[in-house]
Amino acid sequence: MTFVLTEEQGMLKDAARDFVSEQLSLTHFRAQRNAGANGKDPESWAAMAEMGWYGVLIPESYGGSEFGYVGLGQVLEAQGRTLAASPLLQTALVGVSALVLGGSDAQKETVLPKIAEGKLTTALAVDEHAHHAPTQIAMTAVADGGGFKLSGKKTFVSNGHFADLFIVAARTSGKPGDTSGITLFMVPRDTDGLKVTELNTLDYHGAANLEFDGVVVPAADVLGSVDAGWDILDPVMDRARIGLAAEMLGLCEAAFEMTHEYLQTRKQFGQLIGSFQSLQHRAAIMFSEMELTRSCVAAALDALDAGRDDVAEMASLAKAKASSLAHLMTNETIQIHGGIGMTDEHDAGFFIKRARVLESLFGGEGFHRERYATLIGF
Amino acid sequence: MTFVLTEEQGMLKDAARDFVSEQLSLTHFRAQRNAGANGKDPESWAAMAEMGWYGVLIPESYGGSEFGYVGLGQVLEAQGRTLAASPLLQTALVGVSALVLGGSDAQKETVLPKIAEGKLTTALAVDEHAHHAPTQIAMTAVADGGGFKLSGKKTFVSNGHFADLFIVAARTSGKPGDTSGITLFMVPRDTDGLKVTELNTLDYHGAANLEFDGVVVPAADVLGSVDAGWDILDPVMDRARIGLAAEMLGLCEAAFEMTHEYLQTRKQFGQLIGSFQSLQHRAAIMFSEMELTRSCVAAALDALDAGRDDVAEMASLAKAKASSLAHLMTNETIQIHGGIGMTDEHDAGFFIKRARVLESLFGGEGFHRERYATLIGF
Amino acid sequence: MADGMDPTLDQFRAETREWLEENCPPSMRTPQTEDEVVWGGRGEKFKNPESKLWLERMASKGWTAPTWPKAYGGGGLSKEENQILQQELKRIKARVALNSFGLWMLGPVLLEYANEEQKQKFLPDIVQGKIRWCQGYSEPGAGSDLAGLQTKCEDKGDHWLVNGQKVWTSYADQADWIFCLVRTDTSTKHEGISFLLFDMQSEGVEARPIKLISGSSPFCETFFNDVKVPKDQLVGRLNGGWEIAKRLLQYERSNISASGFGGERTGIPPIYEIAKKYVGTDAEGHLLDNDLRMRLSDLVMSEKAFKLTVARMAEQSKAGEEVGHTASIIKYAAAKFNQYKTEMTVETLGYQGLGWEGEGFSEMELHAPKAMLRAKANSIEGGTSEVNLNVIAKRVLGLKEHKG
Amino acid sequence: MADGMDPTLDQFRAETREWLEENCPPSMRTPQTEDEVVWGGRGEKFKNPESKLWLERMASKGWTAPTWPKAYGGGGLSKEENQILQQELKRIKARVALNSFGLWMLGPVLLEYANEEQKQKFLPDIVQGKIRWCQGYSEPGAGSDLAGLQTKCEDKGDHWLVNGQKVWTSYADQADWIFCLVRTDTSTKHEGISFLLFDMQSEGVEARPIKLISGSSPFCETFFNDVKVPKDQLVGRLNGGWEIAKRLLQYERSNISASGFGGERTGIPPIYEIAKKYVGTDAEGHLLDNDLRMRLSDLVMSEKAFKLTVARMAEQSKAGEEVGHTASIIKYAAAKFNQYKTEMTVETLGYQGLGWEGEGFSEMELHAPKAMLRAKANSIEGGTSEVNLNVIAKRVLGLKEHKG
Repeated sequence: MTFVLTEEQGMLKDAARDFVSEQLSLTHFRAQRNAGANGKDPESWAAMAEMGWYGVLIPESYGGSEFGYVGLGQVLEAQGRTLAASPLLQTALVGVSALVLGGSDAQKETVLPKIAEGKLTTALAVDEHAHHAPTQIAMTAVADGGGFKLSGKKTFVSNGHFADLFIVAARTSGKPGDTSGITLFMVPRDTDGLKVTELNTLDYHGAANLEFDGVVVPAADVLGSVDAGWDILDPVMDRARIGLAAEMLGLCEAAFEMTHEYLQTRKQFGQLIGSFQSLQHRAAIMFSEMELTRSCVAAALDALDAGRDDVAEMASLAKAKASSLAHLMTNETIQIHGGIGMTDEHDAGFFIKRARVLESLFGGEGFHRERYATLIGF
Repeated sequence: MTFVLTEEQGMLKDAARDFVSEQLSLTHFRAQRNAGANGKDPESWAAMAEMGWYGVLIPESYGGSEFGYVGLGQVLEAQGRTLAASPLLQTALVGVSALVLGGSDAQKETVLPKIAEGKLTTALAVDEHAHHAPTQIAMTAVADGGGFKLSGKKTFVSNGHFADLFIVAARTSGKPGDTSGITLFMVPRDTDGLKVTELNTLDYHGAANLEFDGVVVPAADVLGSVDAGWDILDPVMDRARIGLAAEMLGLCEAAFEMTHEYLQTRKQFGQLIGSFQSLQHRAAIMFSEMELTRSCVAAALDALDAGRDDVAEMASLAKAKASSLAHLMTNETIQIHGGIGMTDEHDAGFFIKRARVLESLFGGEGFHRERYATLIGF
Repeated sequence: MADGMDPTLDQFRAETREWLEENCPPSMRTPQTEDEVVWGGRGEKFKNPESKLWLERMASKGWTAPTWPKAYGGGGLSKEENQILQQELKRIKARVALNSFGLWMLGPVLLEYANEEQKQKFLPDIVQGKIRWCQGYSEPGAGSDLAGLQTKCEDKGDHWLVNGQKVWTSYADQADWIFCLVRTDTSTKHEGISFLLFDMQSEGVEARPIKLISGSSPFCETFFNDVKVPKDQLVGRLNGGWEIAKRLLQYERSNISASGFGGERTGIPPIYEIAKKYVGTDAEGHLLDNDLRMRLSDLVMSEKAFKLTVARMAEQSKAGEEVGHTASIIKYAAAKFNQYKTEMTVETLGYQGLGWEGEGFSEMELHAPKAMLRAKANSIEGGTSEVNLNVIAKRVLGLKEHKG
Repeated sequence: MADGMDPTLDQFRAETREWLEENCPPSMRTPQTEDEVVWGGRGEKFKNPESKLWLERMASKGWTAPTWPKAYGGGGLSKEENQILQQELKRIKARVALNSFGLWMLGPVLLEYANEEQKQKFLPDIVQGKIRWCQGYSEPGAGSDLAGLQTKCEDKGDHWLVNGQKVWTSYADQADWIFCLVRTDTSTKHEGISFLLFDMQSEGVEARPIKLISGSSPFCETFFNDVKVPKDQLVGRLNGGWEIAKRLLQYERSNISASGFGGERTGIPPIYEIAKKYVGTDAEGHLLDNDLRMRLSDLVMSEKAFKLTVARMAEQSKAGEEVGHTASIIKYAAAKFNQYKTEMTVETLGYQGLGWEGEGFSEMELHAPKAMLRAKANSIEGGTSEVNLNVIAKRVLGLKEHKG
């Protein structure tokens, strides 16, 4: 296990934090929200491409820096600090992983360089109902001529309201609940028969519902093997979970710092509120919980880079702990701020709204408690 | 719903508290423990019989006062305050309820007057494994001549180490998991083929494991109908659960009072520890939780007297809430007392030991969460 | 006295039932919709004309304030009679004719502390819903520490001159008058506060709505810039306002938490029914998500425990038992429970509970996260949970402050 | 420096491995049983004779205190060499040769604060396990507020005279000597404390074991009645003991919580394996009790998070990163986790976890409730959780006290 960043990773972390605090500040986020951007911020994303962040996981041969998950985790953590909306997680982490793990050479060559340049965004479309339940895929993909015909719907697809390319999990055999029989397809946004409904979400990041009405996909756009999509989907979702945990850790850090600052400046009854013992103890507990979660996130990112065989357990651990921490931290942030934290003009509300969405994506604490027990074997 | 005691109930409550504090004090409990009594205290029990407590639920025609569950609840709550070991719950509540609900006139006439006089104690033998799971009964009762032959074992039977008469749930048909096919039998302690192993338990109250090796029971000692024992067993267990909740409420009150006293006398850093805000808040939370639990216990007892149809829900609610409260209260009692609370010479340890047993009997918080959801219908 | 034991009460019940049958309009017996709630006042628009009729008829009997003296427009009912009236209203599912801080908070303290002239002037208008009141308590620098308030009120001989700022003034932008805590003596803390009433249309008053994280704006920041107030609008003793303020807070706390923050919207099914729909069930009708099922069971149990406790305390209080400072316990528990419930509702709805507006979400789904966000204020408004725990520790449990 | 990069270290590893192969007796490579733990001292009985041999051999190399200077009997190893030694010991699963408060707590502060004569006198005996030490810190009136201690130490010219009482003195009834905080100035608090060493066989010393709720008696009440102590047994400056005390507490805290209170007994299966046995499983191998299953999953995750955090902080500290006052965080988390785990073990065992002694329960079953009870002290001993939270709030987070 390695918990200490290499010098290069440390530099990436510093650069990401600088960039985020300068160009993707909470002030920027608020302006975007007020303008009704719904999470679409192409100018900032172009600047991120300049920083090379889309290519952190992309092999050098396809235009990336192949810098690893720990590195990308630092960027996601930094981004979480200001709740910034970007395609990093769905594209640079999820999309790239899916292609690297399951893509043919031709697919990689077509897609990865464009991602590295910031010219193509992806979104993974898995869930079909209100709760994360990836084995429950019911959308059908029926062999049709040289390709497949997709019918069904996908719900609450992150980045789905702007992504250029969808990675869609559909069922070529079996029944909902089976892991076998799932196949992954790459479906461009403008494909006939695909209807995208943009959603205005609680966190102001947006999302989309997708409807597939006999969408035709050529066999060349199958990602990995037919019926064996789960072998790619499951590890890709674990990468998403670990990435989300890193992002939530950043969110929690920033919420804690904001609260910590308030404890040291706000007075009531002639005293700094941070001098009241019950608030001191709660702050100490929040901080301790954050330290515990930080270890899980760091270990999960390290497990990916090291190619360890406990990635699934670590992903569920990190996502569960980060979700639980984000829940606690955002609630305490509002409570400790009191009335001011309830107002839209204060940032506390942005944190709780974003946290509730991140907690839920790719499975909340409950989902991962269940999954962890199964993985451990009881 | 009635939450206010009648004058008579209030008098019974006062009498019970007086009796308990004088004759069944914690000092008495400690002396019994030191003497290795293992929960057997016949002298005190004779005095309880004098008070008429075994007959609180017994119809007047059988020598009781038919005073009702709210009344008996006051006595059990009082008893809980000093952790007193007595046959009240297993005999005056459980045994009497079983006979009143399921006994024939002849059975009632034989047993109830003896109970009222304090001359006969009973114990309900249900569970066969480490956890409360009443539908999982596997012990067999095979028709044999004019009666039945019982084979199998029962685990951790409260009062089983001294009870004169066991009420035993065995299976006359069906398989573990079925509620039908269970039959209740009255089996005297000295019956051939019944082996009683006395247990020394954490709470110093004792219990017993029972082994039945072809124990012959005449048909006249079947309680209720063959195969339909569940119709008596389930409501009887609910009465036990509500009684245990009342006892735990008393335990919590006393633990809280002891802690409250300590907060107001112990000094550290030149201050009463009860003046530290974090302990003040924790005490306030404990007290508030106790008020919530008190309402559940009172409503559950009232539901029994009123013959309401939500007794099962109220029993699970009261047992779950009281178990949760007892857990919190006994842990906080030790923590707030610090080192002295860890010593055997202090009473704090008695409370946590007794609480863990009461939490577990007839189902802990988890069992009743599950049961409540099922009862409510989800 | 039990019902049916007193012929006078039986007669009252019969007459009341008859009167309600005749006078409660049909639409006033249907579930209240949020946009038809009547708050009264100069600006009340009565979206449903029958709401106006219903208010007028109830006010004519004094039944918007059933137990207030008839001399001030109230119903003059005894406790027992009022109980019967409320039962009969509930029987026909009648809507509340008038929601009003005047009725719930100001009126009771005016009855206790105001002089005769003030009572005559203000109480009847409250009963009839003619004047809508708001509450000027919190200030930016004085939240939990209410007595730290700074809004200055100077004696200018023939009038008071008020300067300062209030915050969290509920519906100040829609209210006609304000009851306000002001500082009339800066040399002392609690003993320098007075209780003042004035018209929100007075020159120098400005109310700016505060947008909340839930998107609604039920509160304002309210600014007072050289506001002149007639001398006879100070209630009680000069510098005696803190006592009135505390009494009023008691009314507010019991009002806020009586029904667990009135979180019950009509027509919303129990959370486990929502869960069945959004999570699915197995052959036995159990939720497929067992983890969620257990947590919902805990929630439903907690709800039951909370409601039983409210009922128990009400009954014990009615029976004259000393129930101590139960308001703080109920308020603390109500906030905790309502936050628990609204969070669990969002979680139960899954992705459908994460919408903000627009397509893809039902009205109920969009309400859930806003209710969750709104509920965060339950442990802040009307005394924070921390203050309530302090109150329980000190007043109920008698724990002392640090010495010197 | 990474392993394998330095030929000297490679050689050290080879030699160490060889020495251990030759010198570590076979039974010392089997899991430690509780009754064979070696604490040393005059009364050590060495139930297993190979324990004695193993201690003597390790002590002869100074490897019971590997990094202490050779001049005081230590091993004189560098940090890197010690790391290799520990790895090699772990490789052959060697038992700890000597458990000792002298090694873990007293030795490090003697090295820092004692004079040359004291070092020569005490350190070699610690290394060789000849003298067993106990710690005289807490007093009945001074628990969390350690500096409130009252045990009086008067200067009688040619000796110190000690009167007072200590409590929670671990194994005082089995120890040979005590390191003790005493009050040498009553006119001030922290600046009136000194650090004194003396023989437990001195006249006037009495140690009475305290029976705990778990049934064991690892602690004593210790009484000092006119105990005469030679003048040269005061360590450091007169009235300078508080600084030494605090430093020693740091060693204690990291030692106590390093392995989550060393709660790992050998040969006990993971809790979920216990649960499978006591609760049963379905066809997929999942626990039949789904509620318990979810809570055990949370427990196992919490255990992993805790262990990862201990590892992370150790690694960051080794890498020279500033990790702040992590001891308090780890100590707080360790207590919470160990209490959580032992409670869940009792619950998992069901009725079989509720035995105290005698028939009907296995040894493992009887151990569980005692371990649960023992764990309650984890949040009290060596600094309560409340004190740890105060420390985190004040020293790590920089939150201030109330002002005057």
